[in-house]
Amino acid sequence: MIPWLTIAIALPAIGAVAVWALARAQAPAADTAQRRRSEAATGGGTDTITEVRPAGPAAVGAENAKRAAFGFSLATLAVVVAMALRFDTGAGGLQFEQTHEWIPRFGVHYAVGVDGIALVLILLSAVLVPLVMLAAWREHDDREDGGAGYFALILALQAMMVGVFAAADVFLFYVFFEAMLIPVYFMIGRYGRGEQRARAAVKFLLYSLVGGLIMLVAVIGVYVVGGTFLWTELAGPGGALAGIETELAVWLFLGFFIAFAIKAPMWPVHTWLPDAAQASRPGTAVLLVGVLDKVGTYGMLRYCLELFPSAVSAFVWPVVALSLVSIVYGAILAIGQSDMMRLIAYTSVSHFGFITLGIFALTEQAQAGAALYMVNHGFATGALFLVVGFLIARRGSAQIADYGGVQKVAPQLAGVFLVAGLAGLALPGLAPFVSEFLVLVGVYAFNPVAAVVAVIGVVLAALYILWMFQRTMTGPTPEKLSGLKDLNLREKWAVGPLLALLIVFGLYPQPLLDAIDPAVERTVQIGTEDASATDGATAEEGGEG
Amino acid sequence: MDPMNYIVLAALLFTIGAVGVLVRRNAIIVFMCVELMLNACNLAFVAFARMHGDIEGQVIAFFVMVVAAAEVVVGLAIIMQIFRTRRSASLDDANLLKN
Amino acid sequence: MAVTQHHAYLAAEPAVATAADSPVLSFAWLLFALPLAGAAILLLGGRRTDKWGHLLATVLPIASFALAALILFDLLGRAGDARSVSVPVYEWFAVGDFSAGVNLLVDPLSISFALLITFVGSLIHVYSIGYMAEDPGRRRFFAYLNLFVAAMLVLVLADNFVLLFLGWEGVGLASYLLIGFWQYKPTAATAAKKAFLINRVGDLGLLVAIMIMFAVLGAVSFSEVFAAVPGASDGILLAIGLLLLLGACGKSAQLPLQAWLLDAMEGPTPVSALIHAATMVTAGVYLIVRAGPIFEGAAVAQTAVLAVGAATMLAGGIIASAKDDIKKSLAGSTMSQIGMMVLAAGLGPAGYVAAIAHLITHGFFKAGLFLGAGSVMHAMNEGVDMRRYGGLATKMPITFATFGLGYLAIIGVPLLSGWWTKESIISATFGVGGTTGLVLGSAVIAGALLTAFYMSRMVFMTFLGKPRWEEGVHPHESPANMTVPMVLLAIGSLGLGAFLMLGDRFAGFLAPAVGAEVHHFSVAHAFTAPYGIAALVVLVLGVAVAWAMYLRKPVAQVAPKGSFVTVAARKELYGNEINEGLLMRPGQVLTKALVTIEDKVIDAAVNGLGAGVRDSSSGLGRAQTGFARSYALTMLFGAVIVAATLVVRL
Amino acid sequence: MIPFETDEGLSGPVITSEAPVLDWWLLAPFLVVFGAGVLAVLFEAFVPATRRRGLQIATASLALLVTFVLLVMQVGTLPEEGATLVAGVLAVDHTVLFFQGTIAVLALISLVLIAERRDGRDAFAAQAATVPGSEQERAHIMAGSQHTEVYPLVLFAVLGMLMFPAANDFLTMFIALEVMSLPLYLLCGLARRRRLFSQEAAVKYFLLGAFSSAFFLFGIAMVYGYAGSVNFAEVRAAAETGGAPIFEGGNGEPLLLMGIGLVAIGLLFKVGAVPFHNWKPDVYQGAPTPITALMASCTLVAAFGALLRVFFVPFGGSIELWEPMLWTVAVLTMVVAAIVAVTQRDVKRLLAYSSVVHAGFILTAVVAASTDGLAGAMFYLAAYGFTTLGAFAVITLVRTRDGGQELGDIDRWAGLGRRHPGLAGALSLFLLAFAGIPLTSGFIGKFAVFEAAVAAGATPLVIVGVLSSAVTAFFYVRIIVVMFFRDPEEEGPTVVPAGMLTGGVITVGVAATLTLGVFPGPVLDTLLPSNEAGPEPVSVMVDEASLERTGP
Repeated sequence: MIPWLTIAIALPAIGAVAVWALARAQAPAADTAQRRRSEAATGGGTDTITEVRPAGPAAVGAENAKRAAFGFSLATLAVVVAMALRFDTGAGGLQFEQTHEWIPRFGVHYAVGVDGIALVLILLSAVLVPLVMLAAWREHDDREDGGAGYFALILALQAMMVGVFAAADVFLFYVFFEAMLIPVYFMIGRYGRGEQRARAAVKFLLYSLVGGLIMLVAVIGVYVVGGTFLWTELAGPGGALAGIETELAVWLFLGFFIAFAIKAPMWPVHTWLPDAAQASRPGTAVLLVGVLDKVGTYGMLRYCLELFPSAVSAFVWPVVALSLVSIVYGAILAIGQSDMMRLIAYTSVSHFGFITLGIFALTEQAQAGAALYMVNHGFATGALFLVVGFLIARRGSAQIADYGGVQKVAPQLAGVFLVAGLAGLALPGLAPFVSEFLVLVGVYAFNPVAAVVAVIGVVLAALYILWMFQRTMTGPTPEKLSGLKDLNLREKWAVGPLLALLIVFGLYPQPLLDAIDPAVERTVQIGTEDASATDGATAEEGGEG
Repeated sequence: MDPMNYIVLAALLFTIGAVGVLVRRNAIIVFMCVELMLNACNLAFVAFARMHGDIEGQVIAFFVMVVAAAEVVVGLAIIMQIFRTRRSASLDDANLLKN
Repeated sequence: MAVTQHHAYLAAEPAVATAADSPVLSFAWLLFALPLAGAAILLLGGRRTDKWGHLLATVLPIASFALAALILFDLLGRAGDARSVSVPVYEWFAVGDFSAGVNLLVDPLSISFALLITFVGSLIHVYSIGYMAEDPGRRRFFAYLNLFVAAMLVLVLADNFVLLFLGWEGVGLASYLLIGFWQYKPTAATAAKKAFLINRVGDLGLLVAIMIMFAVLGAVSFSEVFAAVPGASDGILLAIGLLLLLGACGKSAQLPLQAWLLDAMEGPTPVSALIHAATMVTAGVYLIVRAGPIFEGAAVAQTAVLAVGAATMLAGGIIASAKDDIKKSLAGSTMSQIGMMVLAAGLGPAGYVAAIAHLITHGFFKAGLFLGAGSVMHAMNEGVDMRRYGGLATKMPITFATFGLGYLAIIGVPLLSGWWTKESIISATFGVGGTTGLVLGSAVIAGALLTAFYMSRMVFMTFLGKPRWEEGVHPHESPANMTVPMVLLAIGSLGLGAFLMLGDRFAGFLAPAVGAEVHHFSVAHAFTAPYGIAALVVLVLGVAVAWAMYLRKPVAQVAPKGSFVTVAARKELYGNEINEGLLMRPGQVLTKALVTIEDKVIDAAVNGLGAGVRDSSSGLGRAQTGFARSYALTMLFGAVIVAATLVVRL
Repeated sequence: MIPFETDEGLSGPVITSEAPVLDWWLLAPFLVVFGAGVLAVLFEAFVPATRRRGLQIATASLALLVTFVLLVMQVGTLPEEGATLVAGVLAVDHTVLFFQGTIAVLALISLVLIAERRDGRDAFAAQAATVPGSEQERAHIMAGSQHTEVYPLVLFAVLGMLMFPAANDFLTMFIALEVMSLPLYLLCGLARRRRLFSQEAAVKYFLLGAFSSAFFLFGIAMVYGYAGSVNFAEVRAAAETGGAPIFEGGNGEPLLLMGIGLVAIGLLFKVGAVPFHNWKPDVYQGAPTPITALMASCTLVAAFGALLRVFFVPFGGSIELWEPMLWTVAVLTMVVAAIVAVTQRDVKRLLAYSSVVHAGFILTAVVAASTDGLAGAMFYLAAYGFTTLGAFAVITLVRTRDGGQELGDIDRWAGLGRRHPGLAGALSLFLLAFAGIPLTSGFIGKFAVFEAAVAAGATPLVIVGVLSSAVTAFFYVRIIVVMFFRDPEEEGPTVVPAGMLTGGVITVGVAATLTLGVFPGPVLDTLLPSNEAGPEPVSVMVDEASLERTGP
């Protein structure tokens, strides 16, 4: 049988190297003057940057490199889709499994395998990467490497994204989990926007490293206690960790959870995200918020819940509380932002609140909704970031105040922005509604009050999205924007597929749910048998709704 | 008399040496203090050899003397060198290297 | 058990329509699919469709109307209690024991709405061809209109609350897009956002209601939910009822969520006619009637419905009486009329038929009135101030005639559409009996009085009296494609009521579906019964007062100061001020506060950590003095530590 | 030994006519290096100055190469349980061989850096005897004279390093220590540029080193007093029976404690653990960079080899005595060094502090006092050695504008990554390895030592470890920020082209860092000791069975 996952990891990895080599081979050293100029421009300069066609051999080299990168990303997408088509939605466990010894001394294996949730997340990343590349095609034209390096980093990141979701070995997961930081770190720090980008990159890296290192202790703990890293041998009632006493389980759970909460990002350890998003290229932000942060919520499901079931009940209420805070707090702060990238970042804090809430409500609808939410949020927020990216590409600014009345001069851009925004506020008919609805329904069954508090987030969502839209797209068009160009073909291709997916999965999400459901049934059982106390409570709480 | 006294004496010498290292500025003297410490060790070795009725300790003492001699050679070379550049053997003058 | 038995489709699970069973019904999904396709084609097609887009967009609702008519005949061909047919299309999403399907429920209630929506909708489309002829965004406008029709049809055809919610928010979106159609006007953009937000608040109620239904009643489809009602606790039913009411208030601009409707008049007039008069705003009434079993199971919820309805009815009337902006005045009237319907619906089985009947007739004459207003505004260079109108009757005869008919219908001149339905509402209210009946009845009478007054005022100020036109205004009659729909609607205002009510035709058709009681409507009784007479008296009274104030003496071109009541009414009874004071300002404060906390506390803590490390770093770094002897001292200190840790046993 | 008799009945070994059996085969590595050193000295005396350099380099590198080959060959022949040499003065087993092999390789690589020349000038003073800035100095520089004594010195230092972890009694270990240190003291003072710094470094290193070795020696004396012997096996045996016969009821424990403590001080000084670390930043900064590289890699390996040996073999029976002490030192080392490093601006000082922190991490493995800990430490040392050599190799290339002395000030490295992506990329890789990012050798090393510590129940220590390594990440990352994210300055550094030698070193560093990071399996499984209880070893690096711990 074909090692699908390995191919999906190797392909972009090879691509990254190839692209990097190609770029280095063809790009001659650029003179300082040009670099200066590029800095001025990329450093959030206000001069309009619209479709600058680069000149000279450097550009040619970069162009080929970028084409190659795009090709690799498409190939990866093809592989992943082919794999998804062979996925058996009936089976509950991991599929496409592969296990090879890696570091025998520590019982470390190269073990990969996916269940439904991992599969859809891999799909998500595979879909987003090519689109991000399209959107970023001209972003770095005024750099000496024409952005080829950026594309190589994206490919490297993709390999790790696939790996982190595919890993069926805790050690392997950790390796990808940490290694992922490096490409993103360079994507923000080197290819980012604005003066603060270095600071933001460091903040992002250290924040994540602290989490990761704490997790390292837990990972070691898992090995010392369980004697293996193989997820399949650790998890489950018959697993190596099944018998451990609750207190130990709680500590290990905590070790993993802190790392995931920072990644997620969860209030109050979310403060790296707004800075990172603001300093990121929109493409980077798409991958960062759309996929990377999902590793946090995915980890909570796959590792916290499934490895330490006995600890779950101790965490349900604290996490639910934090999630509710995240939902409302994120939404309100989004309302208070003046920079669109920051605004979207805060909306994500709110949305991730929904996801974690759904995970820890421990009901089937809630967890399925949460899993689906991870994908939908990727598409919706991805689209939003890309559109803001188009604005930045035109005016070099993400400040709401710099825009207004865009709809008149660029109706298509405004329309796309609106659809993406409506997805963001979970309008029925668009994908996010289904997930948000499922989460809410499931959470209500878990605890009515929590659900009602969460619903507040739904109203606030309408406010922050529509207000941003009103301030940027409607009203009289200021003079400086009169020349604003509407979407070009490349941009349409970059964002179009996302909108299509949002609508398709809004009207027919069942395929995704069918894939997710078996995995969820597994985790929910874990929840119910150990959080039975809380479930009992919800039963009659549901009664007095 | 109780050989243990020799040990106490050795400890005393060692301490004196150590204190000397701390309080004296002149590199040569500091170095001499270190030598004193080494010799304190020798005394201890010999005394213990006596107590154990065993020869090894005495042999060790000889080895230590040789090593000490070697140390002197190297040490004086280095100290001489810095003395010639700085025209002073004071340790405290040499602190270019610090945070 | 009262609730179930008279719900035909509960008694026996509805026959699932199949092609064999009924080819027409199995295509029911085309009802909304057609206009949806239209919207898609126009939006994605881009400028290519500019030429013929609006025509296509007009044809599709007409096609839907035709289909609806066919379906109606199909239903009429069935036994009275077999007219509720569920048409499954496909499973939308399902997890575990939760399942939401795109399944349609075709029954007298939904089909009545479908007919109203498609018929009025089609007329509005036709009218808009003329009205928007000059507008550069015409294609977009028609796309949105189609989108609205589709969403509205989904709303009324859904057989479960989740799909209903889809339509519910869909019409909200369409309304948002159309109110803000002239988005370059900041007022329009703001109004649109306001409408959407307030609707969201209402939707929140609906959403939570659905959660409770699933969590407690274990289902979201009408049939299963209502089947579970008898077993549900009163608390649950009350909660669901109130939450549904909240939703209804949002969509139907009932107190306390009424504030958006008048601002919504920023939208093009056809929009006001279709969405904010005839159809969308009546969705609340539909919801209450549809969810009848729940309200019938929760007396308190029903009382709340009555209270909301009555209050809004009067408030709307008062506002309408003071506004000089013709559209806003009409909007106030809409509030008032819908309040009346809600009130009727709140009466339970006794009022359902009356409520829906009035809803339908109102759909006709109010749409007609709005189109008339639009035509007038067209003539007056988009001026909306009635104080600068006057004497238009001669200049625009057709408009005057159609508007007049609508006017007579709404104030309830006997034998016109409005009279029949209003009479049946009045009789239903009094039918409750006791003080309740008396209070509600008199409230409706009062509503009728207000209606008579403000509508007469409007007609007098607009069409009669001396012209008070602004400079350079040369009124003229509107083109045919605008007048024809007005005429058709006028015909409706003229005869629809009689058609529905004579021989209890509509009651007999609708009752089994919604479990309404059928009250025989006797014309004689309507003229002889005390409430009937009272209605006629207030009608005359209202007209007379209006005549005295706005026709006998000339109308001031600028509004006089007026009593505090007038002022309050002009300010929409301070609805916006209340919202601002209660929600907006506190919200702004909260936002500012949290932003500060974020920067000064949470993020500061993180950055502080880094700074702390750096400080302690330079602090500890000072130990590296560069003096060899101090290093030796450190080593000695280390020796002490070593000794200590060796000797001291933990 | 000399026969010796007195009336007091002071007894020595009986006179024997036959010499002790010498296992030349196992002694070969030592003898080769020693012989080469002696030879080199003779060259200094008899070969004309012009031809010395090439000859010396050839001899030294050849010697180290041969040594390494011999060591590798011995791996095959040496019995599983190891062997003692020269009447039990030295002991060799696979673990020791690993240490020696590592030292040999790292020394060979450092030798490359030492031999590197830029326009005819290496990193060492033309004539150390001349006063800096004086006429004679200039004359010597013009004459292009140079200190080829460097090579014999290095060889002797390496000899000491090879003996250090192989020593089987305290005396030998002390001698090894001195043989290793004395040449290094001198080498530190031989920098060509910034000679005052260099000389100061030498003085500090020498005096503090002598000071610490005095402690070490006094410790030995105490141990001797306690056990009546300095042989590791006998010390251990004594510790198990409560001390030498003269102490009835084991009341000699105070001596043992003092012994452990003072010996520990001597060794902790060599590994540079806090608070015995102050010499490291100054010396690393002042010494010629190739020598710094030698010390940072080889010396550290040797010192830890000795440390592990001492605490596992002679003191291996009294773990609970020294464990709290090493706990404390480890915590201090990791926390203090990490924090202090944050504000360092000179790259060499920074790496000095970083090496202190790494020493702290390795100490956690020592505290674990288990075979896993031993193996972890060994892997860590090897991995760190290669990475740090690469890092220092890069540093030798970054010079001031005039192409003169090295430019240590990190803040002036702005934009290096733009102009020299390859070089900066390599350095970044090394830094990430230091920070312990996965897919680099640093991560595996960290994992190995922390895993051992947790398994031994030292989880709190590990938590301190990860937190401090988060702090260290901060300053490693800062360098990357400066190199890649800042715009180049006009008067930024120049980068002298990496010749074949330095380039080679960097390449090796990169290769090792990645290979050990991605495929550590072979090393971990075949070269390092594992729990499979083999035959009882002869008082060499011990295995689980002979490590007695009464609970953590």
